[in-house]
Amino acid sequence: MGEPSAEGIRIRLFAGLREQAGWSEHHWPAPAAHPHPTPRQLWLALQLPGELSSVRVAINHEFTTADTPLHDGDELAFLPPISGG
Amino acid sequence: MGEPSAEGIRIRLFAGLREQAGWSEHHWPAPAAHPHPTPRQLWLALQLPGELSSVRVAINHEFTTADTPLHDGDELAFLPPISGG
Amino acid sequence: MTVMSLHSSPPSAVAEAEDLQLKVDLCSEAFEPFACLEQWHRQLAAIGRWSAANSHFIGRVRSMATNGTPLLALELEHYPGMTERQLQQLATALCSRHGADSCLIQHRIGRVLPGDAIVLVGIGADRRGPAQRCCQDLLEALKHDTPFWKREWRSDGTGEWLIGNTPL
Amino acid sequence: MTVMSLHSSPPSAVAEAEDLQLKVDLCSEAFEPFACLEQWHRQLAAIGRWSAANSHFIGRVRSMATNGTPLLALELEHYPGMTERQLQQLATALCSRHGADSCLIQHRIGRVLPGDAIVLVGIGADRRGPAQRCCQDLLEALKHDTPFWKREWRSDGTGEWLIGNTPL
Repeated sequence: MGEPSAEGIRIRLFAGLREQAGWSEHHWPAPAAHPHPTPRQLWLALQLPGELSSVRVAINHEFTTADTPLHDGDELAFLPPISGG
Repeated sequence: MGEPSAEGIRIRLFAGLREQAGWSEHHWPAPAAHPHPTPRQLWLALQLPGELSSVRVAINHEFTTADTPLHDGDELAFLPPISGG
Repeated sequence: MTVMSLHSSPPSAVAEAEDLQLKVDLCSEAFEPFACLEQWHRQLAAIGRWSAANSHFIGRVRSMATNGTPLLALELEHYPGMTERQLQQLATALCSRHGADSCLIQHRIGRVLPGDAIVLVGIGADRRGPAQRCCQDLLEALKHDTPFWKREWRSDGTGEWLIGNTPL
Repeated sequence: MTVMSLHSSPPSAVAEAEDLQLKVDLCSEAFEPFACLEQWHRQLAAIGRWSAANSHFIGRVRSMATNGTPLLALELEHYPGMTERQLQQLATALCSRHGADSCLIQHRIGRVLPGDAIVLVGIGADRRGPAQRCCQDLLEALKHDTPFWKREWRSDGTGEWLIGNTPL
Protein backbone atom coordinates (compact mmCIF):
# COMPACT_ATOMS: atom_id res chain seq x y z
CA MET A 1 0.00 0.00 0.00
CA GLY A 2 2.96 2.38 0.41
CA GLU A 3 3.34 5.18 2.94
CA PRO A 4 0.30 7.42 3.61
CA SER A 5 0.74 11.11 2.82
CA ALA A 6 0.63 13.82 5.45
CA GLU A 7 -2.94 14.89 4.64
CA GLY A 8 -4.79 12.21 2.76
CA ILE A 9 -8.39 12.61 1.68
CA ARG A 10 -11.33 13.55 3.90
CA ILE A 11 -14.50 11.68 2.98
CA ARG A 12 -17.95 12.83 4.12
CA LEU A 13 -21.39 11.29 4.00
CA PHE A 14 -24.76 12.96 4.61
CA ALA A 15 -28.36 12.23 5.55
CA GLY A 16 -29.67 8.75 4.70
CA LEU A 17 -26.36 7.61 3.23
CA ARG A 18 -24.56 8.57 6.43
CA GLU A 19 -26.99 6.56 8.49
CA GLN A 20 -26.87 3.52 6.22
CA ALA A 21 -23.08 3.53 6.24
CA GLY A 22 -22.91 4.15 9.97
CA TRP A 23 -20.29 6.92 9.75
CA SER A 24 -20.19 10.56 8.68
CA GLU A 25 -16.53 11.21 8.17
CA HIS A 26 -13.54 9.10 7.19
CA HIS A 27 -9.89 9.86 6.63
CA TRP A 28 -8.35 8.08 3.65
CA PRO A 29 -4.56 8.06 3.87
CA ALA A 30 -3.65 8.40 0.20
CA PRO A 31 -0.88 5.85 -0.34
CA ALA A 32 2.23 6.88 -2.32
CA ALA A 33 1.69 3.90 -4.63
CA HIS A 34 -1.80 5.11 -5.61
CA PRO A 35 -1.87 8.84 -4.88
CA HIS A 36 -4.86 9.82 -7.07
CA PRO A 37 -7.81 7.51 -6.42
CA THR A 38 -11.18 8.43 -7.92
CA PRO A 39 -14.43 8.78 -5.96
CA ARG A 40 -15.63 5.60 -7.70
CA GLN A 41 -12.62 3.65 -6.43
CA LEU A 42 -13.14 4.92 -2.89
CA TRP A 43 -16.89 4.16 -3.02
CA LEU A 44 -16.00 0.53 -3.80
CA ALA A 45 -13.06 0.35 -1.40
CA LEU A 46 -15.19 1.65 1.47
CA GLN A 47 -18.02 -0.74 0.53
CA LEU A 48 -20.59 2.04 0.68
CA PRO A 49 -24.25 0.94 0.50
CA GLY A 50 -26.42 1.20 -2.59
CA GLU A 51 -25.58 2.33 -6.10
CA LEU A 52 -23.01 5.03 -6.78
CA SER A 53 -25.23 6.15 -9.68
CA SER A 54 -27.87 7.27 -7.15
CA VAL A 55 -25.58 9.73 -5.36
CA ARG A 56 -23.80 12.90 -6.44
CA VAL A 57 -20.14 13.50 -5.89
CA ALA A 58 -18.55 16.74 -4.66
CA ILE A 59 -14.85 17.46 -4.31
CA ASN A 60 -13.91 20.52 -2.26
CA HIS A 61 -17.54 21.72 -2.20
CA GLU A 62 -18.05 21.50 -5.97
CA PHE A 63 -20.07 18.93 -7.87
CA THR A 64 -17.95 16.74 -10.07
CA THR A 65 -17.91 13.27 -11.62
CA ALA A 66 -17.12 9.98 -9.89
CA ASP A 67 -14.02 9.57 -12.07
CA THR A 68 -12.25 12.80 -11.19
CA PRO A 69 -8.82 12.00 -9.72
CA LEU A 70 -8.48 13.08 -6.11
CA HIS A 71 -5.50 14.88 -4.65
CA ASP A 72 -3.88 14.96 -1.28
CA GLY A 73 -5.84 17.29 1.00
CA ASP A 74 -9.10 17.03 -0.97
CA GLU A 75 -12.49 16.80 0.71
CA LEU A 76 -14.70 14.25 -1.01
CA ALA A 77 -18.45 14.04 -0.32
CA PHE A 78 -21.05 11.52 -1.46
CA LEU A 79 -24.43 13.28 -1.56
CA PRO A 80 -27.65 11.26 -1.53
CA PRO A 81 -30.65 12.67 -3.44
CA ILE A 82 -31.19 16.32 -2.55
CA SER A 83 -34.46 17.64 -1.14
CA GLY A 84 -34.07 21.35 -0.49
CA GLY A 85 -36.49 24.26 -0.47
CA MET B 1 -86.68 60.40 -33.46
CA GLY B 2 -89.66 59.21 -31.38
CA GLU B 3 -90.21 59.67 -27.67
CA PRO B 4 -87.29 58.98 -25.32
CA SER B 5 -87.80 56.21 -22.77
CA ALA B 6 -87.79 56.84 -19.05
CA GLU B 7 -84.27 55.60 -18.56
CA GLY B 8 -82.34 55.58 -21.79
CA ILE B 9 -78.70 54.56 -21.96
CA ARG B 10 -75.85 55.91 -19.84
CA ILE B 11 -72.63 56.27 -21.84
CA ARG B 12 -69.25 56.62 -20.13
CA LEU B 13 -65.76 57.47 -21.38
CA PHE B 14 -62.43 57.10 -19.55
CA ALA B 15 -58.85 58.34 -19.52
CA GLY B 16 -57.48 59.62 -22.84
CA LEU B 17 -60.71 58.98 -24.70
CA ARG B 18 -62.64 61.06 -22.17
CA GLU B 19 -60.23 63.94 -22.60
CA GLN B 20 -60.25 63.77 -26.40
CA ALA B 21 -64.03 63.71 -26.49
CA GLY B 22 -64.34 66.43 -23.88
CA TRP B 23 -66.96 64.63 -21.80
CA SER B 24 -67.10 61.72 -19.40
CA GLU B 25 -70.76 60.84 -19.26
CA HIS B 26 -73.69 61.18 -21.63
CA HIS B 27 -77.33 60.22 -21.44
CA TRP B 28 -78.76 58.73 -24.64
CA PRO B 29 -82.54 58.87 -24.61
CA ALA B 30 -83.35 55.61 -26.42
CA PRO B 31 -86.04 56.55 -28.91
CA ALA B 32 -89.07 54.33 -29.26
CA ALA B 33 -88.42 54.10 -33.01
CA HIS B 34 -84.94 52.64 -32.47
CA PRO B 35 -84.93 51.14 -28.98
CA HIS B 36 -81.89 48.83 -29.31
CA PRO B 37 -78.94 50.71 -30.76
CA THR B 38 -75.54 49.00 -30.76
CA PRO B 39 -72.37 50.50 -29.26
CA ARG B 40 -71.06 50.88 -32.83
CA GLN B 41 -74.08 52.98 -33.82
CA LEU B 42 -73.71 55.20 -30.76
CA TRP B 43 -69.95 55.58 -31.34
CA LEU B 44 -70.74 56.96 -34.80
CA ALA B 45 -73.76 58.99 -33.71
CA LEU B 46 -71.73 60.67 -30.96
CA GLN B 47 -68.85 61.28 -33.36
CA LEU B 48 -66.32 59.91 -30.91
CA PRO B 49 -62.67 60.45 -31.81
CA GLY B 50 -60.36 57.77 -33.24
CA GLU B 51 -61.12 54.23 -34.33
CA LEU B 52 -63.70 52.10 -32.55
CA SER B 53 -61.39 49.12 -33.18
CA SER B 54 -58.85 50.64 -30.77
CA VAL B 55 -61.24 50.68 -27.80
CA ARG B 56 -63.04 47.98 -25.86
CA VAL B 57 -66.73 48.01 -25.15
CA ALA B 58 -68.40 47.19 -21.84
CA ILE B 59 -72.11 46.99 -21.15
CA ASN B 60 -73.18 46.94 -17.50
CA HIS B 61 -69.55 46.40 -16.38
CA GLU B 62 -68.91 43.41 -18.64
CA PHE B 63 -66.80 43.33 -21.78
CA THR B 64 -68.81 42.69 -24.90
CA THR B 65 -68.75 43.38 -28.63
CA ALA B 66 -69.56 46.63 -30.40
CA ASP B 67 -72.56 45.00 -32.06
CA THR B 68 -74.42 43.87 -28.95
CA PRO B 69 -77.89 45.47 -28.88
CA LEU B 70 -78.37 47.86 -25.97
CA HIS B 71 -81.41 47.98 -23.76
CA ASP B 72 -83.14 50.68 -21.82
CA GLY B 73 -81.28 51.29 -18.56
CA ASP B 74 -77.96 49.88 -19.78
CA GLU B 75 -74.64 51.47 -18.94
CA LEU B 76 -72.32 51.52 -21.95
CA ALA B 77 -68.60 52.28 -21.62
CA PHE B 78 -65.94 52.81 -24.26
CA LEU B 79 -62.57 51.80 -22.76
CA PRO B 80 -59.32 53.02 -24.32
CA PRO B 81 -56.27 50.69 -24.13
CA ILE B 82 -55.83 49.41 -20.59
CA SER B 83 -52.61 49.87 -18.61
CA GLY B 84 -53.07 48.34 -15.19
CA GLY B 85 -50.72 46.75 -12.71
CA MET C 1 -56.30 55.27 4.04
CA THR C 2 -59.40 54.80 1.96
CA VAL C 3 -59.92 51.25 0.85
CA MET C 4 -62.68 49.77 -1.25
CA SER C 5 -62.90 46.29 0.02
CA LEU C 6 -64.43 43.22 -1.56
CA HIS C 7 -63.92 40.59 1.07
CA SER C 8 -66.97 38.60 0.16
CA SER C 9 -67.74 37.17 -3.23
CA PRO C 10 -70.96 37.81 -5.11
CA PRO C 11 -73.35 34.84 -5.04
CA SER C 12 -72.32 33.56 -8.48
CA ALA C 13 -68.61 33.59 -7.70
CA VAL C 14 -69.18 31.83 -4.38
CA ALA C 15 -70.84 28.92 -6.12
CA GLU C 16 -67.88 28.46 -8.49
CA ALA C 17 -65.13 28.57 -5.89
CA GLU C 18 -66.55 28.39 -2.42
CA ASP C 19 -63.21 27.44 -0.93
CA LEU C 20 -61.20 30.29 -2.35
CA GLN C 21 -59.98 32.84 0.19
CA LEU C 22 -60.12 36.09 -1.77
CA LYS C 23 -59.41 39.68 -0.82
CA VAL C 24 -59.36 42.50 -3.35
CA ASP C 25 -58.76 46.13 -2.41
CA LEU C 26 -58.42 49.32 -4.42
CA CYS C 27 -56.30 51.67 -2.31
CA SER C 28 -56.53 55.41 -2.79
CA GLU C 29 -53.47 55.98 -0.59
CA ALA C 30 -50.06 54.33 -0.23
CA PHE C 31 -50.09 50.80 1.17
CA GLU C 32 -47.29 48.80 2.77
CA PRO C 33 -47.12 45.55 0.81
CA PHE C 34 -45.34 43.50 3.48
CA ALA C 35 -47.68 44.64 6.23
CA CYS C 36 -50.62 43.69 3.97
CA LEU C 37 -49.11 40.29 3.23
CA GLU C 38 -48.30 39.60 6.85
CA GLN C 39 -51.81 40.49 7.95
CA TRP C 40 -53.33 38.37 5.16
CA HIS C 41 -51.19 35.35 6.04
CA ARG C 42 -52.05 35.80 9.70
CA GLN C 43 -55.76 35.82 8.82
CA LEU C 44 -55.39 32.69 6.71
CA ALA C 45 -53.43 30.93 9.46
CA ALA C 46 -56.10 31.85 12.01
CA ILE C 47 -58.70 29.87 10.03
CA GLY C 48 -56.32 27.04 9.18
CA ARG C 49 -56.05 28.09 5.54
CA TRP C 50 -52.32 28.81 5.23
CA SER C 51 -50.61 27.32 2.19
CA ALA C 52 -47.35 25.45 1.70
CA ALA C 53 -46.53 27.41 -1.47
CA ASN C 54 -46.90 31.19 -1.65
CA SER C 55 -46.04 33.28 -4.67
CA HIS C 56 -46.16 37.09 -4.54
CA PHE C 57 -45.57 39.94 -6.91
CA ILE C 58 -45.07 43.57 -5.94
CA GLY C 59 -44.90 46.25 -8.63
CA ARG C 60 -43.51 49.68 -7.83
CA VAL C 61 -43.70 52.91 -9.83
CA ARG C 62 -40.48 53.57 -11.80
CA SER C 63 -38.52 56.81 -11.40
CA MET C 64 -38.44 57.47 -15.13
CA ALA C 65 -41.25 58.19 -17.54
CA THR C 66 -41.45 56.13 -20.72
CA ASN C 67 -39.81 59.00 -22.65
CA GLY C 68 -36.76 58.84 -20.39
CA THR C 69 -37.47 62.02 -18.40
CA PRO C 70 -37.95 61.97 -14.62
CA LEU C 71 -41.40 60.92 -13.51
CA LEU C 72 -43.20 63.01 -10.91
CA ALA C 73 -46.10 60.66 -10.39
CA LEU C 74 -48.43 58.17 -12.02
CA GLU C 75 -52.14 58.87 -12.03
CA LEU C 76 -54.26 55.74 -11.90
CA GLU C 77 -57.79 55.99 -13.23
CA HIS C 78 -60.25 53.13 -13.01
CA TYR C 79 -63.88 52.33 -13.75
CA PRO C 80 -65.57 52.16 -10.35
CA GLY C 81 -67.73 49.07 -10.14
CA MET C 82 -66.38 47.35 -13.23
CA THR C 83 -62.76 47.31 -12.04
CA GLU C 84 -63.61 45.60 -8.74
CA ARG C 85 -65.97 43.18 -10.47
CA GLN C 86 -63.43 42.33 -13.12
CA LEU C 87 -60.63 41.76 -10.58
CA GLN C 88 -62.85 39.47 -8.61
CA GLN C 89 -63.99 37.51 -11.67
CA LEU C 90 -60.47 37.12 -13.04
CA ALA C 91 -59.07 36.06 -9.67
CA THR C 92 -61.85 33.53 -9.10
CA ALA C 93 -61.49 32.03 -12.58
CA LEU C 94 -57.68 31.81 -12.50
CA CYS C 95 -57.50 30.41 -8.96
CA SER C 96 -60.03 27.79 -9.96
CA ARG C 97 -58.06 26.91 -13.11
CA HIS C 98 -54.77 26.58 -11.22
CA GLY C 99 -56.24 25.08 -8.07
CA ALA C 100 -55.01 27.94 -5.88
CA ASP C 101 -56.38 28.28 -2.34
CA SER C 102 -56.01 31.98 -1.61
CA CYS C 103 -55.62 35.24 -3.46
CA LEU C 104 -54.81 38.73 -2.27
CA ILE C 105 -54.89 41.68 -4.66
CA GLN C 106 -54.07 45.24 -3.66
CA HIS C 107 -54.05 47.89 -6.40
CA ARG C 108 -53.45 51.61 -6.09
CA ILE C 109 -55.74 54.19 -7.62
CA GLY C 110 -55.20 57.94 -7.74
CA ARG C 111 -51.79 59.61 -7.62
CA VAL C 112 -48.89 57.20 -7.02
CA LEU C 113 -45.30 58.33 -6.43
CA PRO C 114 -42.10 56.76 -7.78
CA GLY C 115 -41.01 53.89 -5.54
CA ASP C 116 -44.51 53.37 -4.17
CA ALA C 117 -46.16 49.99 -4.51
CA ILE C 118 -48.80 50.13 -7.23
CA VAL C 119 -49.85 46.48 -7.28
CA LEU C 120 -49.57 43.46 -5.01
CA VAL C 121 -50.68 39.96 -5.98
CA GLY C 122 -50.32 37.09 -3.52
CA ILE C 123 -51.32 33.51 -4.30
CA GLY C 124 -51.34 30.53 -1.94
CA ALA C 125 -51.50 26.95 -3.20
CA ASP C 126 -50.44 23.50 -2.14
CA ARG C 127 -47.59 23.29 -4.65
CA ARG C 128 -45.15 25.84 -6.00
CA GLY C 129 -45.99 25.37 -9.70
CA PRO C 130 -49.68 26.31 -9.40
CA ALA C 131 -48.87 29.17 -7.01
CA GLN C 132 -46.29 30.66 -9.40
CA ARG C 133 -48.31 30.17 -12.57
CA CYS C 134 -51.50 31.56 -11.03
CA CYS C 135 -49.64 34.61 -9.74
CA GLN C 136 -48.18 35.26 -13.20
CA ASP C 137 -51.43 34.75 -15.07
CA LEU C 138 -53.37 36.94 -12.67
CA LEU C 139 -50.81 39.72 -13.02
CA GLU C 140 -51.15 39.61 -16.81
CA ALA C 141 -54.94 39.55 -16.59
CA LEU C 142 -54.87 42.50 -14.24
CA LYS C 143 -52.59 44.43 -16.59
CA HIS C 144 -54.47 43.71 -19.78
CA ASP C 145 -58.08 42.95 -18.86
CA THR C 146 -58.95 45.17 -15.93
CA PRO C 147 -60.01 48.77 -16.53
CA PHE C 148 -57.07 50.75 -15.18
CA TRP C 149 -55.40 53.60 -17.01
CA LYS C 150 -52.08 55.18 -16.17
CA ARG C 151 -51.14 58.77 -16.86
CA GLU C 152 -47.52 59.78 -16.47
CA TRP C 153 -46.93 63.19 -14.93
CA ARG C 154 -43.46 64.32 -15.96
CA SER C 155 -41.08 66.86 -14.51
CA ASP C 156 -41.73 69.24 -17.43
CA GLY C 157 -45.35 69.54 -16.32
CA THR C 158 -46.80 67.41 -19.11
CA GLY C 159 -49.10 64.46 -18.51
CA GLU C 160 -49.65 61.62 -20.96
CA TRP C 161 -51.91 58.60 -20.91
CA LEU C 162 -50.01 55.39 -21.49
CA ILE C 163 -51.15 53.09 -24.26
CA GLY C 164 -50.77 49.53 -23.00
CA ASN C 165 -48.14 48.13 -20.66
CA THR C 166 -44.45 47.49 -20.41
CA PRO C 167 -43.49 44.24 -22.16
CA LEU C 168 -43.46 41.07 -20.12
CA MET D 1 -31.66 33.40 16.15
CA THR D 2 -28.46 32.00 14.69
CA VAL D 3 -27.83 33.09 11.14
CA MET D 4 -24.95 32.24 8.86
CA SER D 5 -24.75 35.25 6.68
CA LEU D 6 -23.08 35.68 3.30
CA HIS D 7 -23.65 39.32 2.57
CA SER D 8 -20.53 39.78 0.48
CA SER D 9 -19.62 37.82 -2.61
CA PRO D 10 -16.38 35.95 -3.02
CA PRO D 11 -13.92 37.73 -5.37
CA SER D 12 -14.79 35.59 -8.39
CA ALA D 13 -18.54 36.17 -8.06
CA VAL D 14 -18.06 39.90 -7.63
CA ALA D 15 -16.32 40.17 -10.98
CA GLU D 16 -19.20 38.41 -12.74
CA ALA D 17 -22.03 40.42 -11.24
CA GLU D 18 -20.70 43.41 -9.40
CA ASP D 19 -24.08 45.11 -9.41
CA LEU D 20 -26.09 42.28 -7.91
CA GLN D 21 -27.45 42.90 -4.43
CA LEU D 22 -27.30 39.46 -2.83
CA LYS D 23 -28.11 38.22 0.64
CA VAL D 24 -28.11 34.54 1.56
CA ASP D 25 -28.81 33.26 5.06
CA LEU D 26 -29.13 29.82 6.56
CA CYS D 27 -31.36 30.20 9.61
CA SER D 28 -31.19 27.70 12.44
CA GLU D 29 -34.32 29.15 14.05
CA ALA D 30 -37.70 30.31 12.76
CA PHE D 31 -37.66 33.45 10.63
CA GLU D 32 -40.46 35.85 9.80
CA PRO D 33 -40.53 36.05 6.00
CA PHE D 34 -42.35 39.38 5.74
CA ALA D 35 -40.13 41.06 8.30
CA CYS D 36 -37.10 39.77 6.35
CA LEU D 37 -38.53 41.04 3.07
CA GLU D 38 -39.44 44.42 4.51
CA GLN D 39 -35.98 44.90 5.97
CA TRP D 40 -34.34 43.79 2.70
CA HIS D 41 -36.45 46.19 0.62
CA ARG D 42 -35.72 48.97 3.08
CA GLN D 43 -31.98 48.30 2.73
CA LEU D 44 -32.24 48.31 -1.05
CA ALA D 45 -34.24 51.55 -1.05
CA ALA D 46 -31.68 53.19 1.23
CA ILE D 47 -28.99 52.70 -1.42
CA GLY D 48 -31.30 53.53 -4.31
CA ARG D 49 -31.45 49.91 -5.48
CA TRP D 50 -35.18 49.22 -5.19
CA SER D 51 -36.76 47.50 -8.19
CA ALA D 52 -39.96 48.08 -10.14
CA ALA D 53 -40.72 44.34 -10.30
CA ASN D 54 -40.42 42.08 -7.27
CA SER D 55 -41.22 38.39 -7.26
CA HIS D 56 -41.18 36.36 -4.05
CA PHE D 57 -41.72 32.80 -3.04
CA ILE D 58 -42.32 31.53 0.49
CA GLY D 59 -42.44 27.81 1.19
CA ARG D 60 -43.92 26.51 4.44
CA VAL D 61 -43.73 23.06 5.99
CA ARG D 62 -46.87 21.01 5.33
CA SER D 63 -48.93 19.47 8.17
CA MET D 64 -48.88 16.01 6.62
CA ALA D 65 -46.01 13.65 5.96
CA THR D 66 -45.68 12.18 2.47
CA ASN D 67 -47.29 8.95 3.72
CA GLY D 68 -50.41 10.86 4.74
CA THR D 69 -49.83 10.74 8.51
CA PRO D 70 -49.48 13.89 10.61
CA LEU D 71 -46.03 15.46 10.47
CA LEU D 72 -44.37 16.46 13.73
CA ALA D 73 -41.44 18.29 12.17
CA LEU D 74 -39.02 18.38 9.28
CA GLU D 75 -35.33 18.03 10.00
CA LEU D 76 -33.15 19.94 7.53
CA GLU D 77 -29.59 18.74 7.12
CA HIS D 78 -27.08 20.59 4.95
CA TYR D 79 -23.41 20.47 4.01
CA PRO D 80 -21.82 23.42 5.83
CA GLY D 81 -19.63 25.35 3.46
CA MET D 82 -20.83 23.76 0.25
CA THR D 83 -24.49 24.70 0.78
CA GLU D 84 -23.72 28.39 1.24
CA ARG D 85 -21.25 28.36 -1.64
CA GLN D 86 -23.70 26.62 -3.94
CA LEU D 87 -26.57 28.98 -3.07
CA GLN D 88 -24.38 31.96 -3.78
CA GLN D 89 -23.10 30.55 -7.08
CA LEU D 90 -26.57 29.57 -8.29
CA ALA D 91 -28.06 32.93 -7.32
CA THR D 92 -25.26 34.86 -8.99
CA ALA D 93 -25.46 32.83 -12.20
CA LEU D 94 -29.27 32.95 -12.47
CA CYS D 95 -29.56 36.65 -11.63
CA SER D 96 -26.95 37.36 -14.28
CA ARG D 97 -28.78 35.22 -16.84
CA HIS D 98 -32.13 36.89 -16.17
CA GLY D 99 -30.74 40.38 -15.60
CA ALA D 100 -32.11 40.56 -12.05
CA ASP D 101 -30.88 43.32 -9.74
CA SER D 102 -31.33 41.84 -6.29
CA CYS D 103 -31.72 38.47 -4.65
CA LEU D 104 -32.64 37.47 -1.11
CA ILE D 105 -32.52 33.84 -0.01
CA GLN D 106 -33.44 32.64 3.48
CA HIS D 107 -33.40 28.90 4.11
CA ARG D 108 -34.08 27.06 7.33
CA ILE D 109 -31.79 24.38 8.70
CA GLY D 110 -32.39 22.15 11.72
CA ARG D 111 -35.83 21.27 13.04
CA VAL D 112 -38.72 23.07 11.29
CA LEU D 113 -42.34 22.86 12.43
CA PRO D 114 -45.46 22.57 10.28
CA GLY D 115 -46.57 26.01 9.11
CA ASP D 116 -43.11 27.49 9.58
CA ALA D 117 -41.37 29.14 6.64
CA ILE D 118 -38.65 26.87 5.32
CA VAL D 119 -37.54 28.88 2.31
CA LEU D 120 -37.86 32.46 1.08
CA VAL D 121 -36.65 33.63 -2.32
CA GLY D 122 -37.03 37.29 -3.33
CA ILE D 123 -35.94 38.66 -6.69
CA GLY D 124 -35.96 42.29 -7.83
CA ALA D 125 -35.68 43.26 -11.49
CA ASP D 126 -36.72 46.06 -13.79
CA ARG D 127 -39.46 44.05 -15.45
CA ARG D 128 -41.91 41.45 -14.20
CA GLY D 129 -40.94 38.68 -16.63
CA PRO D 130 -37.28 38.46 -15.56
CA ALA D 131 -38.23 38.81 -11.88
CA GLN D 132 -40.74 35.96 -12.09
CA ARG D 133 -38.60 33.65 -14.19
CA CYS D 134 -35.50 34.20 -12.07
CA CYS D 135 -37.46 33.51 -8.88
CA GLN D 136 -38.81 30.26 -10.34
CA ASP D 137 -35.47 29.07 -11.70
CA LEU D 138 -33.67 29.85 -8.48
CA LEU D 139 -36.27 27.95 -6.46
CA GLU D 140 -35.80 24.88 -8.67
CA ALA D 141 -32.00 25.17 -8.46
CA LEU D 142 -32.23 25.44 -4.71
CA LYS D 143 -34.45 22.37 -4.51
CA HIS D 144 -32.44 20.17 -6.83
CA ASP D 145 -28.86 21.43 -6.83
CA THR D 146 -28.14 22.63 -3.31
CA PRO D 147 -27.12 20.11 -0.64
CA PHE D 148 -30.15 20.06 1.66
CA TRP D 149 -31.80 16.93 2.93
CA LYS D 150 -35.20 16.67 4.60
CA ARG D 151 -36.16 14.08 7.15
CA GLU D 152 -39.81 13.74 8.10
CA TRP D 153 -40.52 13.11 11.76
CA ARG D 154 -43.96 11.57 12.01
CA SER D 155 -46.43 11.33 14.85
CA ASP D 156 -45.75 7.58 15.18
CA GLY D 157 -42.16 8.38 16.16
CA THR D 158 -40.58 7.28 12.88
CA GLY D 159 -38.26 9.47 10.87
CA GLU D 160 -37.58 9.04 7.17
CA TRP D 161 -35.25 10.82 4.77
CA LEU D 162 -37.07 12.12 1.71
CA ILE D 163 -35.79 11.14 -1.70
CA GLY D 164 -36.14 14.17 -3.96
CA ASN D 165 -38.81 16.85 -3.89
CA THR D 166 -42.51 17.38 -4.41
CA PRO D 167 -43.31 17.73 -8.12
CA LEU D 168 -43.36 21.21 -9.61
